[in-house]
Amino acid sequence: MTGKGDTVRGTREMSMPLAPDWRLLPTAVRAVVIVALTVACVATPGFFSLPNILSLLTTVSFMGCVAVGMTLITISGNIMSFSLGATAGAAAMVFIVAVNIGGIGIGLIAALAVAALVSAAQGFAVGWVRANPIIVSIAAVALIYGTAEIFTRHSSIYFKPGTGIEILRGKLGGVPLEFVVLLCVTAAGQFILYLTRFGRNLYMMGSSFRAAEAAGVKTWRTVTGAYLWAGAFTGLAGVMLAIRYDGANMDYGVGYEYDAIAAVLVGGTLMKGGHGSALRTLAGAMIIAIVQAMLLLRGFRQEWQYLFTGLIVFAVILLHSSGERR
Amino acid sequence: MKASIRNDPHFRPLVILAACIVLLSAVDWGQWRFLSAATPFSTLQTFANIGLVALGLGLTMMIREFDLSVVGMFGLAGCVAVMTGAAHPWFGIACAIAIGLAAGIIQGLIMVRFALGSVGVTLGGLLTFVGLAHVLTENRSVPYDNFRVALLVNEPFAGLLSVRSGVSLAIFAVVALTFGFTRLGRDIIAIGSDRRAAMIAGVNVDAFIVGIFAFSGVCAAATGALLSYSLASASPAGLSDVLVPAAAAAILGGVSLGGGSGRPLGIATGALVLAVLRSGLNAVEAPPFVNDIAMGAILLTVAIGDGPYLMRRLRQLAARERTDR
Amino acid sequence: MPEVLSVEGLGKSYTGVRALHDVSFSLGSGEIRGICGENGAGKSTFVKILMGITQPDSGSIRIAGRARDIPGPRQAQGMGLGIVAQELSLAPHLSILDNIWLGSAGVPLLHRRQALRERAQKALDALGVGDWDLNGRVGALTMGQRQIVEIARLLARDTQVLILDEPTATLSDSEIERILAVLRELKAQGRSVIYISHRLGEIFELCDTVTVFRNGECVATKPVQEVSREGLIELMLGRPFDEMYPQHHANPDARNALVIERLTVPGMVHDFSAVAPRGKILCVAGQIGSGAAMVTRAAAGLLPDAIGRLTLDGKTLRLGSVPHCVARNVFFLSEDRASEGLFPPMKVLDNLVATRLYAHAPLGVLSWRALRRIATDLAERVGVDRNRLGTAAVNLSGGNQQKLLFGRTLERTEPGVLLMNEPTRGIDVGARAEIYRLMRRLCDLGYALVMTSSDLEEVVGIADIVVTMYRGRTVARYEGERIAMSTILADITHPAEQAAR
Amino acid sequence: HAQDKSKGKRVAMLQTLATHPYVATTTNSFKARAERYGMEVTVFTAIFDAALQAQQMDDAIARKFDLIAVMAAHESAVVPAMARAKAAGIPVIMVNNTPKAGAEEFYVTFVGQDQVAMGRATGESVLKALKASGRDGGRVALITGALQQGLGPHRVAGFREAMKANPKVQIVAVEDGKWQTALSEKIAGQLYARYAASGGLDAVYGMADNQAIAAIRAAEAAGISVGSKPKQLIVVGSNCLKEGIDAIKSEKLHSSVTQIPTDLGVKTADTVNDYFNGKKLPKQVLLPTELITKANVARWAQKCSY
Ligand SMILES: Nc1ncnc2c1ncn2[C@@H]1O[C@H](COP(=O)(O)OP(=O)(O)OP(=O)(O)O)[C@@H](O)[C@H]1O
Ligand SMILES: Nc1ncnc2c1ncn2[C@@H]1O[C@H](COP(=O)(O)OP(=O)(O)OP(=O)(O)O)[C@@H](O)[C@H]1O
Ligand SMILES: [Mg+2]
Ligand SMILES: [Mg+2]
Repeated sequence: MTGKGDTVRGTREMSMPLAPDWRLLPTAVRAVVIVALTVACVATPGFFSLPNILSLLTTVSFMGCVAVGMTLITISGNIMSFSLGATAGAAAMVFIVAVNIGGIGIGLIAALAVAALVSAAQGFAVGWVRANPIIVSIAAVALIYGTAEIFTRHSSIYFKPGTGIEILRGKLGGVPLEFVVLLCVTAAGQFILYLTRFGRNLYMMGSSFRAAEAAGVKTWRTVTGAYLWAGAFTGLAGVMLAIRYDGANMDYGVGYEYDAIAAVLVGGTLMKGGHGSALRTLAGAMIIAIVQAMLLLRGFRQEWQYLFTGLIVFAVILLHSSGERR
Repeated sequence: MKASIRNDPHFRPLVILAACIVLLSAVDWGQWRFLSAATPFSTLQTFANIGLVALGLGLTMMIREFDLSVVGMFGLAGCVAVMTGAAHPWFGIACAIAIGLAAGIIQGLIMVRFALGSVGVTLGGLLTFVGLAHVLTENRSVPYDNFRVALLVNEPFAGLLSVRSGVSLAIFAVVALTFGFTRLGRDIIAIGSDRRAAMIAGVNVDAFIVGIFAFSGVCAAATGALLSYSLASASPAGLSDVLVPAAAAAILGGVSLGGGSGRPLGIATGALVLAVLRSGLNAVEAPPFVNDIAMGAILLTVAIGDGPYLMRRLRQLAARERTDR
Repeated sequence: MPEVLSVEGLGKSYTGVRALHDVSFSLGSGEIRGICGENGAGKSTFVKILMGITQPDSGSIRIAGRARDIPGPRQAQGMGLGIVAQELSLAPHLSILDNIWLGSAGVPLLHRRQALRERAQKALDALGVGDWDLNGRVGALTMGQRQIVEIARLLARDTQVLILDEPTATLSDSEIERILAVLRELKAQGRSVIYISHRLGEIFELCDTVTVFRNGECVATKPVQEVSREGLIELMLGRPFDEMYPQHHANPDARNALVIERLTVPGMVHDFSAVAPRGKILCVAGQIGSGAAMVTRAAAGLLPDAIGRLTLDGKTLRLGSVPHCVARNVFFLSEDRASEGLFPPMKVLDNLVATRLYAHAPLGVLSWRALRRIATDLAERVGVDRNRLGTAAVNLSGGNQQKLLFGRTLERTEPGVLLMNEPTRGIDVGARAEIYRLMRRLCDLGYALVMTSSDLEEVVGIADIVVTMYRGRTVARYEGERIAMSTILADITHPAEQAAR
Repeated sequence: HAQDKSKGKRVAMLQTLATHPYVATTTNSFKARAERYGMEVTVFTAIFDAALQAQQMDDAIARKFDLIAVMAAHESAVVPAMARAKAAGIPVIMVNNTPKAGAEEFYVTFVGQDQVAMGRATGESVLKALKASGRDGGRVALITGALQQGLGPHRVAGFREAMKANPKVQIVAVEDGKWQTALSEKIAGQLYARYAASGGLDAVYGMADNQAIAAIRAAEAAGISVGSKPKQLIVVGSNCLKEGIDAIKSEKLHSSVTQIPTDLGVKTADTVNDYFNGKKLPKQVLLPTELITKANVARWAQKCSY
């Protein structure tokens, strides 16, 4: 309920004695969550062991990149894209084909370009005629799968021997390369959102489309840009999947869009747009991954793991928003 | 006159439906695969899988919310029905519906009490319901041993209907009548069109939110339970992909995510479009990618045709062309 | 006068803001009570509590002598209360008829439409708009027309206590006249009215008594005969008030900045031509729906199907592209601040620099240092507290929000053009005077200002040049001494040549 | 001529997922072979949607195909539709996905592999490898395909059966990796962590080779040595995917088990042909289940690339 009635008095009442400062509440809630998580981690045997940390960091990276991309879409006021998972799969396949033809450089360019273009095309439809983002992305999923079926003739594809892809499978200072990429993607996302004109335009559009338009923001380019970056980040996730597992098919990336939107929400980015950040999403992705790891490590049976994950996501969303709103 | 037909919320879905039928008939001409006596029954069976879920989801979309949890409820209700309804099928259905109702009410109350958006809450609901289904079934598929019921719910009667599709159509009819002839329909449109306004005007918005999410839960639960009966099994992972077709059906049927538009009969037509496409493409033996691409193309066309800026952009292009010359 | 409504010790706080504090109030039957106060004084909060839209933290409400809890608008309706809220409360997708009966407690689940239709028609007749199509969608109506539907809703429902929160902010003078007449009629029938307005003229014309809110407190209640205009303003502001409209300065450099030739917006504006010189305020006056607001929108690039020729400082200004206009320092301030001006959840700082990112983003990368400096500067110049740069813009009062929007347009390398629709709508007297001063200061800097307004008092008070419009066509142009309320009113309501037909 | 009776017969092939390489290859080789027999094959794809598959079965019944070959998307959900087919007098042949026990009356025969035997073969391979590397007992973890129904539970059962031969070898964890690569890697890492403090795992069964590869990746990342030598973590897979074959060659993967779509497709077509020609069919037509190890990997390299 924001209308012109919802206004705080002008400059004069600054000296007015304030009620308890509720603005600190979200911070407090977050602190409590972080402390609780840390305690739970410490109390879980094996959590801080190398295998756990490494597998956690590696596998959160694929979905994490998609989630950071999703964040841009959410902030721009377009809720979510259902097509990012399929885009990741397609990028993985394109990457392998292109690497086999022209080497790693070409592969990278081709995969990222295809992912970015596929996504940007949706962004264009959403931005230029303001088509409904959810439907456009559902349509895109169907089109991507259909097209992939025609092109791939239903097969998995693999790297040829001798492409030298192995060098991309290492660690950097003990940290898995995938996680380094996720950190870079998060940094890039954060940079875009906070330090570029484009990023500011995204927030403006997300918080009020009409106001952004009246202020001279080129709205369709901004939306297209958001989808373009989301596609590129997702493409990177696809490339990493292909590299890590030595092959690809369209099943790669299935379901990532749900995981990604869960990470975005748990991070506290608002669904209605205009608010949020890439760092928050990174935090959200980590929280979900950590909780899942903890449940497995503590030997919970599979079905309880599912239930607890659900309840915890629920709880975090509730906590977040009640802190946010008060 | 012409304009009034075009403004009719059922106009577009009907046109799309007609177009699909004409196209499929043309493809099939002379081979009597699509144009066969079996197609209507088959179409209505598919309709029974998604129709009600689309209705529940569509109503939440009409009030500018989105119920992601239908997927979870669909699977959970199937498991509950199969596990409790072996001896007394009605009891199983009742249990499933009770769970759907309770889950919908709880989610609705959470949204209302804490002023939360529905995407977040129902995402939590979705994951929780899936988890619950896994716990209840101990991560196994459960067979439904009452084979007689399984065959009965799909038994054709009147050549066209089965119990499942009959139930769906009946519920659609009731909802459409309620929507059209009582205050409720207009109140729902008002809430979707401007929630604050509706509240100030005296509509009990909170009750509607809770009620509609409860209805959506019940729809998903009933569909899930009946489907599980008809397949004589339930799986915590779900037996059918339902969210995307349901959302697509609602949208094809004229519901917009912006709220305030759409009618139950429109949603029914939208679901029918999808069902005709599925059954029809199956019948004409189209390769699977044709199904995907046709569906994608239709949705994309609808989305772009619905785009509020479409006319403006076309005029801009026309103007630019004029000045360029 | 028997008391119909009374309130004791009402208090309400929002996060960090005390919106109401210990308010006591009572209303007699057949009384029209005006409520005045600055933006954010708590007027809307007060009436929202009466309607059950928000719940008070403390205090009690008695209706017709009985203590009542008001959990929601529906219950309030049952007690005979009805509101025209400050923000319209109509559903654009529904028909006029459905909107009139929307949420009415008197409509059962199953009902006969015919009876409702007749009662709705009567309400429209009373408001002089009996010729409207009850089945027409509200979304197709103008703001002013919608306001009338809202009032019709109250009439149709037989409300005993009518609460109107700035009902006339979007109406033209003739419409206002009609509404005031209807309210007087209702008073004669023994109903009571609570009337909130920033237009003091209406208060004096209509109300029996006036209550003044300041800082969430009820500071005075007086019969209107006992207060003067100045006295009332002083009560509202809590300090003496000197002058509303600042002095005109003769501007030596009155080059023509924006020249509009044969501007046409299909269906709305026909062949509009005018010249906006630097250092002056050009006011396009017209009723709501006359097309005046469309002229500024078109010039700002917001209407893609506008045609005509615009030149700025001799160079052509392309129609239909806002970025292009912004790049040439042509800015637009919307009448709809909440949804077309402000970025509500974003910080004041972000809002201030929204249109200047181009200049401070070499290669697209922002220089926050520069932006922060500029924002601080701008805040200073338009009079927004610089300590509030970090707060969300929604939390500012209406007046401060408007100042903030002005701020966006300042500090350019060269003075530009400002296109404003209803720049003081919903803004209290104090803030209004500050905004007029700000506009004059912009003139002194060499800006050309174009504004539209449906408040004739404002038009006469601030404009240097007035162009009147009626149904999309220009009626006349006045300058300096020739600007007079009566001729303008005649022009915009029923101009001579059109009346002749 | 015996084969003549197949000529002109209309066969419906209901497959699970057209985009899945294994499924697609099976279907394609089935189609090619069947068409050589003169049959007319129509393929339906259910995208792993049990409800859609039941629907397709009903459509096929309504259109009076001469025979329905079905890869069940869900073992019990397909049964009511099979019952309707039987009532309509249309024979059903189950392909690849093991039918539900107790539904024998509704299908003619099952063509595919004995999934329990596959699990058993893998288990035996683990026992042998443990012994060869000098370990008498050991701890084994299973990262499986979807456990709700279908192949996964059968293979687990077979694996458990094999373990009975040496009670000192324990199955310490059975985690559902849903056939997914990345998920399996995550689970593997967490399993290593869970058992690191108490001496680590001795063997991991990735139910499909892609999952086994994921387990290998996780181990390598965690600095756990993978292979068949003493103290090394033994990883076994099955399904003979190309990545599995490569890993066997590089001695990272100890063994895999054959599961060859071209053979399955051909065998299915032959069985259908036999049926039309009135041959008496057994209730199960099983394809051979063979263990692939370093020793015989060369033989399978060709067939396992699809
Ligand atoms: N929902 C809300 N959340 C937080 N603060 C609010 C809310 N609604 C009102 N306020 C604050 O309460 C105070 C009183 O607001 P109110 O809307 O009653 O003022 P008003 O007198 O009606 O002003 P105006 O003349 O601008 O309409 C303001 O400081 C406002 O910012
Ligand atoms: N805020 C601004 N400040 C400075 N220059 C700007 C600004 N906005 C736009 N421009 C510049 O003004 C010029 C015209 O922009 P405009 O959007 O009209 O171009 P356009 O061709 O219509 O683009 P589009 O195809 O996006 O509508 C461009 O060169 C642009 O870089
Ligand atoms: Mg107010
Ligand atoms: Mg442009």
